[in-house]
Amino acid sequence: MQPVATTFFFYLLAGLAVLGGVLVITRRNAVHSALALILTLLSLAGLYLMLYAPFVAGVQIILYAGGIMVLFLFVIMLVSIEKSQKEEQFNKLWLVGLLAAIALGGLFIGVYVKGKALFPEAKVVLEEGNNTQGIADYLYGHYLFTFEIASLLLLVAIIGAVVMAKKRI
Amino acid sequence: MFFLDHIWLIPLFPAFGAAVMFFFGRKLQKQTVSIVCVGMVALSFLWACGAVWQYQGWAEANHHQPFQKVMFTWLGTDTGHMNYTTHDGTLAPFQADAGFLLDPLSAIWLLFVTGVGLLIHIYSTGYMAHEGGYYRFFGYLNLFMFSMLTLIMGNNYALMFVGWEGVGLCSYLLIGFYFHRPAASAAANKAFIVNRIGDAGFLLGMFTIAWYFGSLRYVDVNLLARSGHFNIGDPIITAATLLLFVGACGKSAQLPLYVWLPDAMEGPTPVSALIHAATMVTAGVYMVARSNALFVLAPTSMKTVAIVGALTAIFAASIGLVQNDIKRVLAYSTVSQLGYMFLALGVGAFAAGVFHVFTHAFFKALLFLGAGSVIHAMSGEQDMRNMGHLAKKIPTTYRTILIATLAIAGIPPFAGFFSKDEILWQTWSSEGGAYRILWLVGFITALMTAFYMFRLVFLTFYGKPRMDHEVEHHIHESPKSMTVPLVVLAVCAVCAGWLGWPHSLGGSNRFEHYLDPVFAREAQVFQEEGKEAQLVAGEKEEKHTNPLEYGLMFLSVAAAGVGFGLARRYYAAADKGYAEPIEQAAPPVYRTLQNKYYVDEAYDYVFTGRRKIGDVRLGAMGLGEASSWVDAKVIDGTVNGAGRITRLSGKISSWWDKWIIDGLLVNGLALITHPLSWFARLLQWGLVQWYALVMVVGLVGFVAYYAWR
Amino acid sequence: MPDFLTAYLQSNVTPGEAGSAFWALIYVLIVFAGISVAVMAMNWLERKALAHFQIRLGPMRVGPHGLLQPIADAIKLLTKEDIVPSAADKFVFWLAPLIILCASFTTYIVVPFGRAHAITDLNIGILFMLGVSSLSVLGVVMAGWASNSHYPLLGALRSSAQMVSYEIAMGLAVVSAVLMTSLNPSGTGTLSMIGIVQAQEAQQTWFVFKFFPLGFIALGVFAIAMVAETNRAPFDLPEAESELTAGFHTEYSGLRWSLFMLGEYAAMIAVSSIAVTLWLGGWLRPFPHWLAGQSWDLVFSLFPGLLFLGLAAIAFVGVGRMPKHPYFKIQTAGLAGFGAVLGLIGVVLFIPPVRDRVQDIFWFIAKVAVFMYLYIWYRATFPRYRFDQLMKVGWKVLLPVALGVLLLTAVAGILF
Amino acid sequence: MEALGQISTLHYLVLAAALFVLGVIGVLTRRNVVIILMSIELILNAVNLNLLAFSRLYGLHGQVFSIFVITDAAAEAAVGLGIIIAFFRNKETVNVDEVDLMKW
Repeated sequence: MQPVATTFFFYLLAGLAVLGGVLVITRRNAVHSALALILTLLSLAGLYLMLYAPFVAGVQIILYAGGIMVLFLFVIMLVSIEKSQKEEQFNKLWLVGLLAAIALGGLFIGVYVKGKALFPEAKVVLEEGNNTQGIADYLYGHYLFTFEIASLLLLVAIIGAVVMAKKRI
Repeated sequence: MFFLDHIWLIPLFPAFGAAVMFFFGRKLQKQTVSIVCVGMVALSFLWACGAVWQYQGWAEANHHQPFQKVMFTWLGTDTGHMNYTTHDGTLAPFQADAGFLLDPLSAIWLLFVTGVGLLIHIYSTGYMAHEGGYYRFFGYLNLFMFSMLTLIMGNNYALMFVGWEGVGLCSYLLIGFYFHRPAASAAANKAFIVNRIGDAGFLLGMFTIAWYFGSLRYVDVNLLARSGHFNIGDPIITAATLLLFVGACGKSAQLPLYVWLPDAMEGPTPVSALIHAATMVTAGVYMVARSNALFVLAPTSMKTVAIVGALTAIFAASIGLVQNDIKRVLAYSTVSQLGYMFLALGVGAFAAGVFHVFTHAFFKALLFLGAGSVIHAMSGEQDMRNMGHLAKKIPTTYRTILIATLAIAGIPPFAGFFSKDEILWQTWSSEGGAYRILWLVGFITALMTAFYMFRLVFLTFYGKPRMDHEVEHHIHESPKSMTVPLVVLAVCAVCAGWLGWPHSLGGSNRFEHYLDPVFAREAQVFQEEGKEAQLVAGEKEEKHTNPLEYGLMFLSVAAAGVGFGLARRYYAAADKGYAEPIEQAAPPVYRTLQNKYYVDEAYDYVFTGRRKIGDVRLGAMGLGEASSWVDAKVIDGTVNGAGRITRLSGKISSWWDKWIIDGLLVNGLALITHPLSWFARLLQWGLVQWYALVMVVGLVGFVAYYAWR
Repeated sequence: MPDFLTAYLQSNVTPGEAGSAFWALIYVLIVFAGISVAVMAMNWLERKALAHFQIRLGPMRVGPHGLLQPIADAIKLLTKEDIVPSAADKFVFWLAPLIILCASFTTYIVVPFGRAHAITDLNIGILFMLGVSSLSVLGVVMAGWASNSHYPLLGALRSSAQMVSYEIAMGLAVVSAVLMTSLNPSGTGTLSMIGIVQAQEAQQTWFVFKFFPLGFIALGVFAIAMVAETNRAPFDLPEAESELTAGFHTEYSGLRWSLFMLGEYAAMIAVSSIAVTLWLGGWLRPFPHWLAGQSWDLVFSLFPGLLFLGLAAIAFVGVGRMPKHPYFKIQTAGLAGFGAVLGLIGVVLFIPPVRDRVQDIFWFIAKVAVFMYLYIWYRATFPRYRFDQLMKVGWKVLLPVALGVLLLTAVAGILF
Repeated sequence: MEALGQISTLHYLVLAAALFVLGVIGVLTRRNVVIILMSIELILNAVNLNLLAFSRLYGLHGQVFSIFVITDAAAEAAVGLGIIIAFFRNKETVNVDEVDLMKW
């Protein structure tokens, strides 16, 4: 279906995403940071829908918001946060870091503005109804090897996580 | 053939009883304990009777071969992995079976061990009824039965050694049964340690046999020994037999290793009767008899056995003359009688020795059990000086002890007469004048035996009562469970000797004929080779039926009579503070005898190291201490001196290494490098976020460069 | 304007497909109200059914046979004092029930009550449902953490571990059903909820009977996992009264607590509708091919009206059995009125256009109702699992079984 | 609304850049490891947004890649959180600048 009120929703969701991002890096309490990150992720999922990527949006919700962030919350509850709340939140290099990152951002904007002409104006027609099937075709066809490697990565990650987190092997 | 085929069950019955006691004994009732343990021994006895009975039939059909039942190979393999080289360079597999052998010799032992053992078990249920550790006692007794049966039924020396050690262990455990008494525990240790000397001899002898004959089985060894390949007087066989005899000395309490047996009387009286009189101490005799084929090949060993036996007999008997403890008198009597047995073996009268073992088992067990009954009646009093006038009060005990005394003193027709007379006659009739001296020794011993045994009877049952009033009031006859075995043993003590009624008195000496398959073949060998031999037992007797034998017989009976007369004269009316005749006649002799010739003290000085002069320890231990001092002061001092010099040089070298090499050359360089490397350190600061920052700065730089190039 | 309204009603598409924001809004309101009423009815039904399981009467005082009990409960909860623990994280404490509620209700966007009776038909429908329902874990964790209390935290940890674990088995079971949708000549399956039901219609079988027993096992795995997913007995460890007082919502009371309840029951209905859609043919009536034809269609389309008439009859029988004492006059009248309303609805349902349009919804709801009754039945029957047993069942039984079913389904799909 | 104009790819790119920079700032300045990990997630999402924005121009490849990126994020979160738990168990802290055993 055709997205409605694109401009409004873009600015709404973009604003929420940036707000969430800012909250992530400024909150003292890690749980609040995580919740802010969830806000960002959900806003991005909305933006993905607007970009004709419903499958990625669904995966974003089920995997990021429903899976990874629960893991984060879990770990935050395991490591006591009272102590770290009272400590200094930013390291001694924070000013340098901030400046460097802002320089990077400025650089990005500059590059985009400079290279704006390089993007094709015509958009590809993305069949929304066949989105999942299209991704599946690529995943199990063109990117099959990559897909297998990704599964291997997940296996290694499972083993690694167990080895790291277990008290005694 | 059922019993014969399952002969292996005979030792396993008491083993089962012992196992039950070991695992569950603590929780069982006394009655259950009695039923299990006595029942197991009774089963063994019945099984043994059945097996011996069936063996008769089997032997008739098989040329009087020994019956063997091999269960499995216990030590060694059939694969040749455990071969060893014998003296002539051939390989022999090291193999010891868990196998059982039944022939007339082991049959006799089997019967009287299980029989007397059963009676003593029954007796113990009465004697131990009020003691603590009831299940422990019966568990040990059953374990002893198992070990003893293994010893006599094994078909090789290794299995015999298992039983040998097993009975040693049980002896230790039972002597120390009252382990809270220091004397008992010391006696147990003494028995165990002294036996260890003998066991070492046995082991060496066993190894020698294995090395020389290539096998440990009796059958193989006997076959080789009788094959005629070996000369009489073969030095190796002499050595082997002497070593075996050392083992026998230890187990059967011969000079000089007899010292443990009198002390072993610290154990409960049934134990003294079973282990230290009737069965275990005859293991040495059994072993020598079992090795007869070897011993006849070594005349030197035979002489040694005979002389040691005779000396032990008179030595122990003389000590027994003056002992006052009723059990000690019997203990020395046992040592003395064992000496008789070895005397018989030593002069080649194997059958006579075995016969004496057989009769002795009954009357000595009876004496000990009777003594136990007396002690029971006297509320634990063992000193004969405090007894007297008991004949009327405990009549059954009195009568049975009297029968046993008559038997041991050699009064016809009691059992001891036949066996002892046989030994003395065989000694007299052996070749050579020296053996006549041995006969004289035996004769004097018989006189002494009669004297001290009747002394025991008179002091205990006649004369005036010398005990406390309190004790006198409590005297009572023992319960049925104790008296019935006494009566049964008394009947045996009368009748057992009739099995060996000699030809000279119109008998047929069935006992010796029964043993012919084991011993007679030796006689054959000697006769055929025509060599000078000290015996030709079976044949000789029939030839020498001459008046001299009757004379000797009369002499020994007369000696018994003289002993009786002397004892009656001095002790029949003994009252408190009665006089010892020997003390009055020759006080130094009395003191020497009273102190057992100071043998224990001598051992203390020479071996145990318990005696000191000043700070210097005497004897073998003293020698050890001296060499220890030399080792500690001289040798170690030298070593330590060398060590100190090394340490000093090490310190110097270490100082050089630390300050010059490390300090100046290594650390010095590092100290210079440290400030110089500050810039390089910025790249590897150890702070992760610093790395990220560097990355971002680099990224900015690169992107900027490529964007606005 | 009437044209605008009737034009949509005569079409056979969902409001989303029609692009009609107005009808979408109407549908959203209807669904929201319907679910709320269903939750209340469910609440009453659960109490009554449990009571009868346990040989007692249950609520009897408020209204005839306690029919008005849910309303009384709602008024009580709404007027209760709203307590927030002083040490709680206020914002998160406030946010948690809302997240659960939103997550539960958002899933209804794609639930197909009928061919035309879904708010919209998303291409990724089933994925969307799983994803959104998995967001309720966040609400549970937040509630547990924000309460700043021991029992809620433990309950939240248990709950999140349990839900994350069972989500995997659940997802695998769902995938095996989705795999079945691709068994058509074109070879492409679908994730769309409506598409799945249509695939069952096209293949002339409900997926529960497809490749018997594979579909049945997959439904079994899903049915177990969905009970765990909604924290209901026998997997109600996060709310185990005897161990954790009330689990993650111990510190909640009043309105917020009722939001949790609402969310829980809404989630139960949502997962049950997933099961019905995926395996039990969604809105399809029983035996559409065996008992085919115009007359059978008519007979089956009479069911909804008959049901309501039956309910009305029960109500009137109840009226007849009411005590004749004057005290019960109002109650008797009320019950009679209730019966009259039910009868009226039944009569309306016989009107042909309404009848045609509503029978899909009826069959869907009937199937869901079976699952709802099963929920109550489980709760009355099964003892609670221990936590390690729960994890063992999830990881060592359901996961391998679901994986095996998926593989076998793929093999069967290739072979047949 | 229309004053802001049609939303073009550049809008998405700028939004992605903003999120990326926020993530980088978080990584560079925060001491709490958990928040640093979350910032990394932010960076990954910015990348995803970029990929999807470009997939609007060049076809489905970008979407496929974003799936891979999400997979990667899941793996990274699992291992990273495992490391954090091990780290916390050993040092009782979650501050990244206290991990200095390798520092001389």
